[in-house]
Amino acid sequence: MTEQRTQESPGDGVSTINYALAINHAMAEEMRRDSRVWILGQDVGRMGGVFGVTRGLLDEFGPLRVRDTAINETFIVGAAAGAAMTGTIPIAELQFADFMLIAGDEIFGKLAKWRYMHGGKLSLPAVVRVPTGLLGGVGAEHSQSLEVLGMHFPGVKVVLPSTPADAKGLLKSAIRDPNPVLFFEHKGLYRVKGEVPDDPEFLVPFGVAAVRRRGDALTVIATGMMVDRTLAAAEVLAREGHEVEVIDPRTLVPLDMDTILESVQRTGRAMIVHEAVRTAGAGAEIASRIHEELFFALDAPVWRLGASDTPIPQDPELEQLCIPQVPGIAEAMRGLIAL
Amino acid sequence: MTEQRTQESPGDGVSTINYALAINHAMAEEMRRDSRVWILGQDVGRMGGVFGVTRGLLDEFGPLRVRDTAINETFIVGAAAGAAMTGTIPIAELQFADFMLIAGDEIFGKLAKWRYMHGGKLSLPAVVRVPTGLLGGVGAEHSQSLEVLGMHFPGVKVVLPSTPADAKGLLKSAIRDPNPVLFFEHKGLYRVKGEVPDDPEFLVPFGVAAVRRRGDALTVIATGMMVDRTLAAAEVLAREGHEVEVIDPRTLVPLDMDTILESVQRTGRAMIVHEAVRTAGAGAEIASRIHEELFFALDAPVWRLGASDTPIPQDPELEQLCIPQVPGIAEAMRGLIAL
Amino acid sequence: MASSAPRKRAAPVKTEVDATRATDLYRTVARIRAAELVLQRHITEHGFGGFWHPGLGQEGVQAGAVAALRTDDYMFIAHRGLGYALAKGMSLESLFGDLFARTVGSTGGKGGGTVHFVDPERGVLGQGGAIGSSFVLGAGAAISGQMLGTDRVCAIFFGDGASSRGTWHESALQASVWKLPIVWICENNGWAVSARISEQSPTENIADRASAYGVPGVIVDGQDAIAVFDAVTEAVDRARAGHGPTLIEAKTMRIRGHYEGDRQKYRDDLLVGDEIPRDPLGILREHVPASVADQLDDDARHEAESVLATVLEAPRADPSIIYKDVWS
Amino acid sequence: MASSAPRKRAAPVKTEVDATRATDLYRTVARIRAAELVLQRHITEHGFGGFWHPGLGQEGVQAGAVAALRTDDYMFIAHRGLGYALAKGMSLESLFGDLFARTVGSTGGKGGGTVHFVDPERGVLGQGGAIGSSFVLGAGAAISGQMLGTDRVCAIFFGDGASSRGTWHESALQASVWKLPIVWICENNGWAVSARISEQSPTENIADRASAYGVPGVIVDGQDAIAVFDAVTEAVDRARAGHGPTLIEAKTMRIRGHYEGDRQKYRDDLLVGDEIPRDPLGILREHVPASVADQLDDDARHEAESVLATVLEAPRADPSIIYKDVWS
Ligand SMILES: Cc1ncc(C[n+]2csc(CCOP(=O)(O)OP(=O)(O)O)c2C)c(N)n1
Ligand SMILES: Cc1ncc(C[n+]2csc(CCOP(=O)(O)OP(=O)(O)O)c2C)c(N)n1
Ligand SMILES: [Mg+2]
Ligand SMILES: [Mg+2]
Repeated sequence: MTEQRTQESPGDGVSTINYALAINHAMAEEMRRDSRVWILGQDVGRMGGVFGVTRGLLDEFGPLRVRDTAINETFIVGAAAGAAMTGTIPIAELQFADFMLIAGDEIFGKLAKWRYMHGGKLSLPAVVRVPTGLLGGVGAEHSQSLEVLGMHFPGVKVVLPSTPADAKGLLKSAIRDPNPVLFFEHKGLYRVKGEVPDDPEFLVPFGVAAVRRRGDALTVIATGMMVDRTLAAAEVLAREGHEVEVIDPRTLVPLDMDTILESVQRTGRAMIVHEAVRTAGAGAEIASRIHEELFFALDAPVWRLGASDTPIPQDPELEQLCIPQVPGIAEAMRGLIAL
Repeated sequence: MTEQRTQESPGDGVSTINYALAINHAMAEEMRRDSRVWILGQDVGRMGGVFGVTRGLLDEFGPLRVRDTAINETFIVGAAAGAAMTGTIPIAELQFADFMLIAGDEIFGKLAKWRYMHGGKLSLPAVVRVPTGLLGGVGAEHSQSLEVLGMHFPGVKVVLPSTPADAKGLLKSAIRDPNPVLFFEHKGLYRVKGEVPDDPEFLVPFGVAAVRRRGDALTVIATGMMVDRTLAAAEVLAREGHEVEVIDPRTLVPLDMDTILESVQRTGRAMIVHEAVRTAGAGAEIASRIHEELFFALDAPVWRLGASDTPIPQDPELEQLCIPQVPGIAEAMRGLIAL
Repeated sequence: MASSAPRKRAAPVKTEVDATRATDLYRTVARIRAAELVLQRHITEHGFGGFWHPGLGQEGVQAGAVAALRTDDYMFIAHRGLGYALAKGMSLESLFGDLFARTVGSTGGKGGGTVHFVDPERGVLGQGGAIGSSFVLGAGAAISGQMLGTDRVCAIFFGDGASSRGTWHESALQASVWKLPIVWICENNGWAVSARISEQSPTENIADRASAYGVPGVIVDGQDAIAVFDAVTEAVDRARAGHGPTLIEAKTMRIRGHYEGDRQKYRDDLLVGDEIPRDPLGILREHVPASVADQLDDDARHEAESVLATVLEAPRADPSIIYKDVWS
Repeated sequence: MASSAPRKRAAPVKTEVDATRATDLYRTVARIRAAELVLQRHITEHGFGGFWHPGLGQEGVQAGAVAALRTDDYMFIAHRGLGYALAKGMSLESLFGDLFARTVGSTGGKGGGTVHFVDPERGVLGQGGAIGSSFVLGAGAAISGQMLGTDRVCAIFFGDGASSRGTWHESALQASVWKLPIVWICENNGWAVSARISEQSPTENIADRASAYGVPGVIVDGQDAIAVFDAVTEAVDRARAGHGPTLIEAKTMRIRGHYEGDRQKYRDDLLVGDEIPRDPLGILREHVPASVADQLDDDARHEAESVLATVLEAPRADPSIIYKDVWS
């Protein structure tokens, strides 16, 4: 597996923009750089996307490079796979990550496997952008966090940015990656602002975790929307005298186990927090690897926090009860440190 | 979750039949017992199924209860869901478990969620039979082991029989279960024979693991095709003086953690062997739970064996190199015991 | 294999209109309209958790089609409004209850936003959050109806946008070959979010696709509830008699945004002040005495307002509901 | 939206047949036939790892259609036989190499059974193990062709059975609206494993579905390679000129089992001794001098036998190949 190891290299300029706009800029810049890059999906053109992420791109790049499709997720991903095989670089947008289930064969049967099956004679440099997680009241079929699927099917990379800068830098890396990439954008982060380098060569490499906070009492690995909540819980713990280290892997495939293991080796304790269902989620894999590698160095078992073993209820108040909250995360941190 | 706790109750008669015929008998008996039970899928009627599992059923039950569909997996599972909601009990056959990816929304968006979403006003007693695992030369899109998906989406039960008797008894329980069930039949086991009770009330309950071999040196949890291979490896270890306990969970949802934990508590060491891709497979969840519950009682980390992080090559000789073999399992047993 | 030659036709020629039928339809349309307007006002003034997809202006299709069904006929609804469910006999309280996540809702308090209204007793079986799921689900319900020895029909509502999904094709072929008792009712309102159907469909009408499936394709004026009723009645009779499915396309229009609050910048055919061209109420008034219609309007408005007030006071579910009903 | 009125027609009236064309087609059909027969004999006598789906009797469609394509046109093949790939210019050695998992195979030794022949240089882009995947993949290739400023066309082969999949519908609508340069070639051999297409399709012909998508639907005699060539040529020209896709249905028949070894108990139309009704070779012989045809038959038989012998001696891949090519 050849990884892009380009360093993060912010230029002079930095803009404070939101996560959605950061994604928008990543696409616009890459489309300017490489005329083979194009976009397809529902409402991505005239409307600029149901979440406004592709605004302005139709005007700049025209209807052949920003294509409004019908309601045909199987087509969207399948056509992206076919286009990727033949020399262009499609960015497919699904309106909700849940619809990966409609294009399951196209993602996991085609994008993930067709290079391998054909002895390396095909390449599939497609990006599938999937808005993930809770939005507030969109219910069981529009709120899932399905990133673990990408870990179980070898052949696709899996990206989950938690900040505007990462969203931009990782998407640019995804577009330049010769492999298919599942890009999980959190719907709840779209309006969150942050500093984002303007440099069109600003890339965030895959397989390099970000240590969001240093600490020695416990290592917490958190993804997506859970990164901020974990940092907030770490603040609470800091006030109680425990410094918690918080690691955001940013990509699950490839996964930067080096950074995670180095940290856990130091702290002796680890916990994973994700929004996906806890059972058989990414946390199970990460926890298993930590146990396998560091069993004798651990002071306590690795814990996992994730969503309840239930679908997501439609009501926006109830849905939050299904996923980890700051007080619950803090409580678990305390419990694990005390173990 | 209400579990069927009916005991295994073999009648007087026992027949030595193969796994495929055991499944066939389960369907025939349940269809005789309950006129609401019916079958749909490709080639299930006139041909009796591409693996011969539904042979004779069209003749006995007629074309309204044994329905040959077109090539429409989305329809097969979706129609099963709609029928289950309205008072009949469909058994849907997909020709290969891989095609769950074509009916992903129907399995995980509908069967798994629609009872919950509708406040319990609907029930979805459907069975989806999916031939799983390696067959020999059918390639990357027809050889996958996808049972872990059923663990990550709450709302479907997951069954993996490893013997003809279990195949029959578990399928009968599945048909009688008021919840949707994913039934993973191993293609490589269809022609394996075993003793199967004739009693039409013979049921194997869900959530009760089978201890296939007793031992004190190590607990190995194995599923599907890997059960026999693990038992063969345990024989090798026995000749070397180590008695290995082998547990076949039989159902992953619900999962009999009690039996597993009781065993590991005794042996102090555990390993999981499955045919699915190792990364983010069922083994990750089981290993994590064992670590969480028994960390301080364990003498060594829990190990996992599974398929390589690759698609399955088409060649029947190469494909076997991707999944655990008896010598490799024995070697891992030795390594873990020595740890 | 097809039993009857595909055909297409405009709305049936109206001979004489049954006065009771017209009044009943008026009542239903008025009740849906009042509920739509009361919700619209509430959401504009107070906001709303979740998303509401208003059905304003499409009440004629919903009322007319559902009136052609028996209470025990199955029905899969679409996401646009609550007209289908109200017309099928669900109480407004249970629907508002779902929208505002109260225990009086049909889902017992799990609701919020455009939800999954359900009432198996009245054949209301829900709507697929993934648009177009209902094609396959509905076929399954139709099979159950047949297998259980009933003569129930299954009506499947869907939008022009949903007609692009592969689930349509798989179901339509299989339902036609098996002659399943299905009526497909396409509410063609011209838009799928920001996509004009005229830019998404290679044929002028969705009903033009019927011949590929060997089923009748019928086009009807969706603003005319009586015409819809007549067309659906014929299709229901056909299905009940064992002659298989019919595809009905009701031409209607989306008056408001995709969801309430959608600013619709993509749209160049916006109506002034939500004027409803060919308002289904107006068309029905031709057959209903004005005093009766006025009274029905009043009753409907009163019902909608008082039910909303009641529901807003009703209790929410205990949080433990999140763990309920995963399993039977 | 449709650019040209849907139409349907029988095979074009043959005016005069180009003698070179006929000879070329004869050569291709003979080479496919010889490869089919040599494989059939080998599998019967020695067994085989994996599954082989024989294309015996369908060589006319495959040879005729591919001859209408340029080498740089894209092509998604179906699983029935190796005719498509051989006709497009892949060497028989690379195809047999795949079947017997040798490094000389186009997949470098990962093969075995009916595999995923590939040769991007010659536009051969594989076949979906999940039947019907090629509709969506092929649309993507057609888009690339357009975007890269080429006038490449994408041919998509599929069976009557595959035509039931939803992927067809989603692709056909979108390809028609976007006028993608696609030619869909349905090999209607009457069967999908044990399912008679006549019991699976509500219309008599698959091509009858074309009008739903506003594209031409053409029916052609699949045993007549020249008729297929003519029909596909017209569709390719249309696609290349920017007028969008065409659906061609070639009527053919499945001579042998679904896979080699299938006992076909479900079948009541079995042929005696694999006699091939309206053998494409026989039909072509009308236009090729007997001595030339005889010589081509001999050459083909010799090629197939010697290539098989060579390939069976060729090396298998090192087992480490299982870890190769997961990632770029
Ligand atoms: C499979 C799927 N894709 C996309 C969406 C998002 N979505 C919700 S409604 C809608 C448009 C539906 O259009 P139409 O069927 O015409 O119904 P209308 O909204 O016009 O009533 C879309 C794209 C969805 N819910 N499901
Ligand atoms: C999605 C999917 N469903 C089922 C199968 C199993 N299968 C392989 S070939 C086939 C029949 C295909 O029939 P048709 O398309 O007519 O091609 P033919 O075999 O007649 O050449 C089936 C059902 C498959 N490969 N993919
Ligand atoms: Mg619409
Ligand atoms: Mg066929």
